[in-house]
Amino acid sequence: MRKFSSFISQKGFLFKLGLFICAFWIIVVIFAPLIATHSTTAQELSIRYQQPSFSHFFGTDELGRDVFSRVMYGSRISLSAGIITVIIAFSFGIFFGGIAGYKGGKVDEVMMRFSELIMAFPPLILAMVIAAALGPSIINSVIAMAIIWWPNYARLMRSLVISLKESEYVTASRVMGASHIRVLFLEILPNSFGPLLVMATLDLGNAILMFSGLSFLGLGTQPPTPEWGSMVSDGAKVIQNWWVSTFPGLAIFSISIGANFVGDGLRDFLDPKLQKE
Amino acid sequence: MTLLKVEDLTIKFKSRQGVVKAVDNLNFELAQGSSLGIVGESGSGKSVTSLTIMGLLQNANTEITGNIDFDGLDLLKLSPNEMRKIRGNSISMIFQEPMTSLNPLHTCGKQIMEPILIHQKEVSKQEAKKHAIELLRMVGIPSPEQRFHEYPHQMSGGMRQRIMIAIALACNTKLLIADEPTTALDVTIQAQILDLMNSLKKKRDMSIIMITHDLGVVKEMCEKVVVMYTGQIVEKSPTELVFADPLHPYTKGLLNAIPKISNKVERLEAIEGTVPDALNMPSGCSFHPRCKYATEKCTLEVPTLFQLEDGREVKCFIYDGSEKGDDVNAAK
Amino acid sequence: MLQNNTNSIATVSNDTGTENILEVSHLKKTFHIKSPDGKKGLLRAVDDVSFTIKKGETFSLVGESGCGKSTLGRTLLGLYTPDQGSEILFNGEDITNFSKSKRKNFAKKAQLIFQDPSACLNPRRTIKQILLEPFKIHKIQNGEAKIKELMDMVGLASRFLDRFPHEMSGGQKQRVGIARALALNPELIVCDEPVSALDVSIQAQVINLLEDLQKQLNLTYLFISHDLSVVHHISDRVAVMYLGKIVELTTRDELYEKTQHPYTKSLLSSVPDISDEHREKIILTGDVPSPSNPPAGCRFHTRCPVAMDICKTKEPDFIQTGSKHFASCHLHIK
Amino acid sequence: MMKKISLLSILLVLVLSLFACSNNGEKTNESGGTSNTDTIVIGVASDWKTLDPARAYEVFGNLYFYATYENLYTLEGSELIPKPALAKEYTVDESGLVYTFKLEEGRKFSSGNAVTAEDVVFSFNRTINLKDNASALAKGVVKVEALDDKTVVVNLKEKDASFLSKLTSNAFAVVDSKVVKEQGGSDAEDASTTDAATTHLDGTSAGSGPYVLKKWTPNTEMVLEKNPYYTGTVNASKIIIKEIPDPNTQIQALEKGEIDVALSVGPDQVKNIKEGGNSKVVSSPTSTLSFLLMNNSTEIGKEMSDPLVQQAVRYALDYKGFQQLAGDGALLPMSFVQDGFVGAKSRSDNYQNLEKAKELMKKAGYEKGFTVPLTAANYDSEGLSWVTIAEKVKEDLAKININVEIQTGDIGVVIEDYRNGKTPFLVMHWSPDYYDLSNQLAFIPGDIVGKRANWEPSANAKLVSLSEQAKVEIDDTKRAEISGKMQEIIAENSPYAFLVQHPKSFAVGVNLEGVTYNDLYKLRLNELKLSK
Amino acid sequence: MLRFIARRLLFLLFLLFGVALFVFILSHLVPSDPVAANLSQSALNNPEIVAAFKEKWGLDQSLFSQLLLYFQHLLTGDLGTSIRTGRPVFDDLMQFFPATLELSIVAMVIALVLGILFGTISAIFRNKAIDHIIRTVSISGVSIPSFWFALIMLNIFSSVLGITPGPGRIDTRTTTPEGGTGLLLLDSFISGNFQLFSDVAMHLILPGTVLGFFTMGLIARQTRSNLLEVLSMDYVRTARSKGLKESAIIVKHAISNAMIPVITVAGIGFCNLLGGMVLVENIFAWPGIGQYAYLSAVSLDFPAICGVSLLIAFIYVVINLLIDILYGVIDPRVRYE
Repeated sequence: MRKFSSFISQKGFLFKLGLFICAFWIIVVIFAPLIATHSTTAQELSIRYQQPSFSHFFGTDELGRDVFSRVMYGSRISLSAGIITVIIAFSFGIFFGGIAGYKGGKVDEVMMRFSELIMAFPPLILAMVIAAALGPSIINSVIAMAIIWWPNYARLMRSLVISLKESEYVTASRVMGASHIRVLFLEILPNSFGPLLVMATLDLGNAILMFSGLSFLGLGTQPPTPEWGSMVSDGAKVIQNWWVSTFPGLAIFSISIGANFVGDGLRDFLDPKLQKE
Repeated sequence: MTLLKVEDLTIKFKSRQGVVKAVDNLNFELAQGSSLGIVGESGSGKSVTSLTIMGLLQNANTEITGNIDFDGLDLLKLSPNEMRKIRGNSISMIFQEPMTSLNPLHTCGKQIMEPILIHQKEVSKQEAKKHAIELLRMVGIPSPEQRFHEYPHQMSGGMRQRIMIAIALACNTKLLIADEPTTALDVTIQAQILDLMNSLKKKRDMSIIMITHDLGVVKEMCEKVVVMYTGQIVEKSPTELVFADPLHPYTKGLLNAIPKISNKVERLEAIEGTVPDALNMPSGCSFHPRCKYATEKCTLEVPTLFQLEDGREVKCFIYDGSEKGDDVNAAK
Repeated sequence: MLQNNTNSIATVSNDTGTENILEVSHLKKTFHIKSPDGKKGLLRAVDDVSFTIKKGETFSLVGESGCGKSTLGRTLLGLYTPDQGSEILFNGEDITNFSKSKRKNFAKKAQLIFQDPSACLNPRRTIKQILLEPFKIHKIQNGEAKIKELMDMVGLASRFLDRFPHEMSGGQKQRVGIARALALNPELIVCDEPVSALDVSIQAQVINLLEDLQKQLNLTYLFISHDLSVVHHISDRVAVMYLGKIVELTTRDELYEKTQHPYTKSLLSSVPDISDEHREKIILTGDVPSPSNPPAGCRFHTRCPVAMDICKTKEPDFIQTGSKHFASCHLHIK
Repeated sequence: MMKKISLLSILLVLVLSLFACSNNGEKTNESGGTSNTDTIVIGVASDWKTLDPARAYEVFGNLYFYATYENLYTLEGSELIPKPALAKEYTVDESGLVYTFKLEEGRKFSSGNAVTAEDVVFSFNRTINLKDNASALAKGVVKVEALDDKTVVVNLKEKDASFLSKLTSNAFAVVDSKVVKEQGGSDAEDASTTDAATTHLDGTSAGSGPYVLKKWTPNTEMVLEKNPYYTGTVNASKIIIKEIPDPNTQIQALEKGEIDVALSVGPDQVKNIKEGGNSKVVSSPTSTLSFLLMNNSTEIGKEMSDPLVQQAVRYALDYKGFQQLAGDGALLPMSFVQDGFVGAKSRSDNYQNLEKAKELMKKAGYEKGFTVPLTAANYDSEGLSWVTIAEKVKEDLAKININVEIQTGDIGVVIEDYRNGKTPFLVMHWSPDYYDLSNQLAFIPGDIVGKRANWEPSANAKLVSLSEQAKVEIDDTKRAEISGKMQEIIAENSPYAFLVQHPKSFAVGVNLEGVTYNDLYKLRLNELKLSK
Repeated sequence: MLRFIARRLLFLLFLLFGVALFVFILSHLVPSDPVAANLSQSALNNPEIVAAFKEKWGLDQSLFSQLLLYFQHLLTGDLGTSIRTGRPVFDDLMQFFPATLELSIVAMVIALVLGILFGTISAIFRNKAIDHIIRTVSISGVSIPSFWFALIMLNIFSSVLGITPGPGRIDTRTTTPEGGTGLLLLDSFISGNFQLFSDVAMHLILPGTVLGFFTMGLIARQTRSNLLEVLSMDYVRTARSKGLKESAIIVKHAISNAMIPVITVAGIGFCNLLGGMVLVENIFAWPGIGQYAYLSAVSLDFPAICGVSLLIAFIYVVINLLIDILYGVIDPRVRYE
């Protein structure tokens, strides 16, 4: 027991665990065709709702498809949707927040009020409306989520820019005659990357969660594409056949927790206040 | 009467990069009602010393050896609970940053009452409040009844340092440790605070350890001075003598490096080089790479603290009377 | 009031012989401040200040925190836009209405040295990248070679070039800061408390370095500090500021020997000095008032040991009180 | 802050102590609940929007209306043949256009008012003039008159073999005209703008059925209590209908004994009900028919508009598979007429023929196949998701090289394109508004569904003329013959592929008796009975 | 203070206007016609019925005049009528909102109590095993898909173990009492019906925990990092130098300071709770706003979506206002004069 506690109390254990989980899923994403034991779409009605067994590790679903293979392939959809969402929100957010923070004054006021307007919407409902309006598809869900998500980055970026633009090294750069663009992109941006990266990592988990939530509600991917959220939704109808929803649910949970562990670890690493022993 | 006696105090920090000796074999004593200045640059170990006396420096990566004898008690041997009863009661401390050293969410009055209520269980809240207002008046805060209910952010830096002093003196303080108490303050405010501390010291017959990098402050406040460099005492003597006739090359260098209003020099005499890295100490005397008088001996051997006839002590081979070997008493 | 001041400008700059590098008249800088509940207010950081700096001299600004000395220094460099009516002539040209390209050019001639050497260096860049920046901004070739020269000049070994700021000591970082300021061969350097964050032994090194460089490169310094001993050591002329205004301006020796303004007097007496000389201490009562709500009349009257009735109502003009001496105090107005 | 923390801890203690005390509370509650055989709790995921019989058309509508209102004619048991209810008998004149109904004596509304011919006239006219969903069923009614207190005469525009069937739906439920008028109800021409009784009817019923509505909270619950003036059998004096949207949750609640009927569940859920537990499965056929629509317009349907492709699709589908998915009791009708309707025929056992399908594809010039979008709403037919159907279709059609891309959407969004005839290929179902062949004639070219497939009347004149006959033919044998002919034609040549006729599977507590499922009204609530 | 509130209210108006406009534009971009979505198949074939429907809902007018009309109604406090339910949106919201609010509050209380407790323990025993366990639990909270968690919890606790009751707000064999605030816990407490009170409380525990789990994770995480930061502050050192016990330092000096950012997170968490109900209300058969929002969103019922969005935006502003006021209560530096 003591060994165990000293083992897990080693610094950064959770961070390492997170990295491990993320690495695991990245490998799965890349090698899904090799890992999968069956086709993700091949139906066999004679083996509907089979329990997990050696021929079907995670059992089979309503149409007799192999849940294991679908979960493995599902990682491709979930991860890429999450990553793309975060990238779009991140890019637009730092652009928007950077300008607002740097310009200040009325421009800032108007831009921030606008972002607050988006934030006042209940996120999931807004995403639902957007996804429902645009029609359900991966891309539309990603767009919907990015629309909800960017204000977070904009606000963080803005606060970083506001504090960094008063920093002495930025002043030094301006005294030397550096243009605003140079100051914003070469001095401020690289130094605000840490907190933004932490936020993005933590958000990756959230984005995957929300995407699966939208899919759960039937607004994400189109069948028969294997997607975790819609697989949970399929399985939810027949909870007694627990394997249909449990495994994709666990997959969402694990990738999300992995991203969160990594994000948390990064934050601890980047935050000097928390570093202090 | 000796109030505090520090003997062979050594403090080591263990980190991943290695073991650092923050304080190396420290010895000094302090009589009741007297004042001692500990002077040194950043990294000289002066703040670590003060925190150790307060018992605030305990964690797994710190190793403390030696004795700290305070009023007949060995502070290093006390249990945390016993130490807690001394802290804020007979030993108090004030800090460098009056802006951040007060809890922003509590009124000043409440923060002053706190040590009274902890250490003097018999005192009622009403009495404690009365006493706190009295303390506010004592540290020179105008309209104390009103200020009692104000928050730290409503006060200036000087006021806050006065509040800190009031907190420190709330109980029966015998020893006040002041860690750079005026460094963050403006000169005119610094003068006020130093003046206040001096008068309180006389009034309450308490001892003060003044930790500072500012020799001017020491000159105004202290009877004795300990000069520290890289965790070691390099010189220990009465204040007037340090300024009139500094012994150690480091002390000399420091005094020469400071611009003085009264006598203008064309060029300051700077101590060359930088303070060595704690993880990478030079061999021999730790000051030798920067010392004008360094000999080969200095690079090889570590000097001990030599006691001179007039009672001064200095850690430099110049004063070891090389002809007479180790006979310290005969030096100079 | 205005006429009076115009008058004093003429006199402040009457010292012929050497050329003025900087002429500042009626400089005002007001900040709009906002309290958390959205109440707006004005903070007059610099309030109608006029002075000149001659080529090659060290002109010091002394004052306590919040007196506006740093704001003044930064306004002179164009980091803040001064209020309407302010005039800052640099070599005869008004910098307050510079075009973009002129401003960029001005950057080559006037530079800044910062108080905190850790904060003024971008933590994500190596020393080399930091020193190359000015050359990149102004598209000057041959930066690498010039860097070596600069490092030499400030007494740093070139092995430091590949280090990051956090791998260096405070004194070394300040040398980097100085090197960067020198990179473009400036004429004027604003030194904003350049030594106050350094240890005593290092302080002297940096002061000596600054003095050497001044001689070597014929630099003009505007030296901003709260440390009267350092100012005494380094300056030719000194201006004392209190709550956004210059209260006394004169040569170094006059200031320390024939002090006129009561504020300067108390300031000087408050400095804990290590020399043996015994001086009488004037301990001021009370705190510095808030700059956003300065007292009426003479701003110092709330703390002044010799305040008179007139001080509470009438603001004293800034007038010439000696051959090279200017002060604003009712005691010295005849 | 101290105070806040202690406040929080008090709250925590409060919550924890609740755990303790409420456990006891629950036990007494439960015992109280089970002993009460007078109350029956039904779990549903209903689609009720309004409880005004002259407006409603929702699937679950008649579950409520049959409990609170009565019609002139009604359905009984699981049969779809109209039986007299409020009406004793009817006569029809030679033209087949004038129906005369004689009312039963002694029927009373829940208000105590007697049911009169005036009430019938008012109810019918109100339905017609409100111009709401229910009005569509009353389209053929020209005039309604009361000859005397107990005699009603209805004039139709044209002969309608299905009129009696239509009479069994809520559109013709008889309301208490006095009460409804008092509450602002109107049967005048301008009723669509002046009638204000719906709000009242959403909160209280005004009918002569076995129960009275005590309370309705949409999406939450409905409470029905016995109508004191009702003279027939009423077993449970109180019915509580709880909205439980998740079918799985319904099953769980049923197995815990919290509800007595889990009505809105599907075949896959009931399969998992534990044998020997306290619940049992009820299965019954329905008239819900799921089908694929292939648009006949070349512009919209593209490849799907080719009759050869349509026939290939019909041959390629694995009907047995659909039957399996739809659950026990699923039927495979030959085409558009469900089992239970006049002249209905079944699909031959070995209908699926991949070779033939491939041949047809080759003949049509699509040997290499093509890609087509298949629209499927997020909706289900008796527990079988349309999306699942679409996935199965995709798998089947892949075998003849048709690459199906599924597009899902909300039913409201999908149905719009469908109704405008804009979808090339989609999964739909047909659930009749009333139980007569006439209702199925919507599939004939040029009729409602036919138009949606852009199937013009000119495309098959024979079918059109057969359908005209079917509408007016009152003789059952002749009608069956016509029906059979139409089914055969549509099975081979139409823009539809009929998949499966769904069964209804749901679960009830083992001690519940009197459970007979009817496609129109689901359950007769007054027949339900809890045995000890 | 008044000035501050006035400013906030002004912003609220702007916000509500923006939300309404946004939803209006969005829902009219959609190629869906409420006529087709709401009339039966046979009714659609009858032009008279279609025309009557269009007239009733103002669908025969131009988009712009529909917008104008909508805003006119908004100004008089009329949120319009839901196309899907056919009832005034305001009535719908009043019916469904209390259930959601009650559940959110319970979830929030659970989240706050556990979150602060866990965060504090975690910070005190930093990098010890207990810290890692708590962090894993709290990170699980923010990582677990709520819809899946709800399913599993309901299955385990209600179906398999039978510890908690099944779906709904109250025992299925009883009916929801009428009137009152709609917050059943409060209503039953006031009326002294303790049988009902405990029934309602039991039904709240499982969904409350499932929903609160996410916010608990957020709060625990925030509490931990804030507390660590606060514990390194100078005033904590001052408190130590006074001779305070470590526990007293945490309770009296550290927690209150650490709570300031936690309040913000809790506020955001509460708004998220309200909006995030969509995913779990279905499973717990909770007759709340989430279900309503979901059904409105997928059927593109504009007045209802707009109503829900306005309600939540309104709560967002109110919560933010409360947070700001709470800041003032806790932190004397931000008191608004």
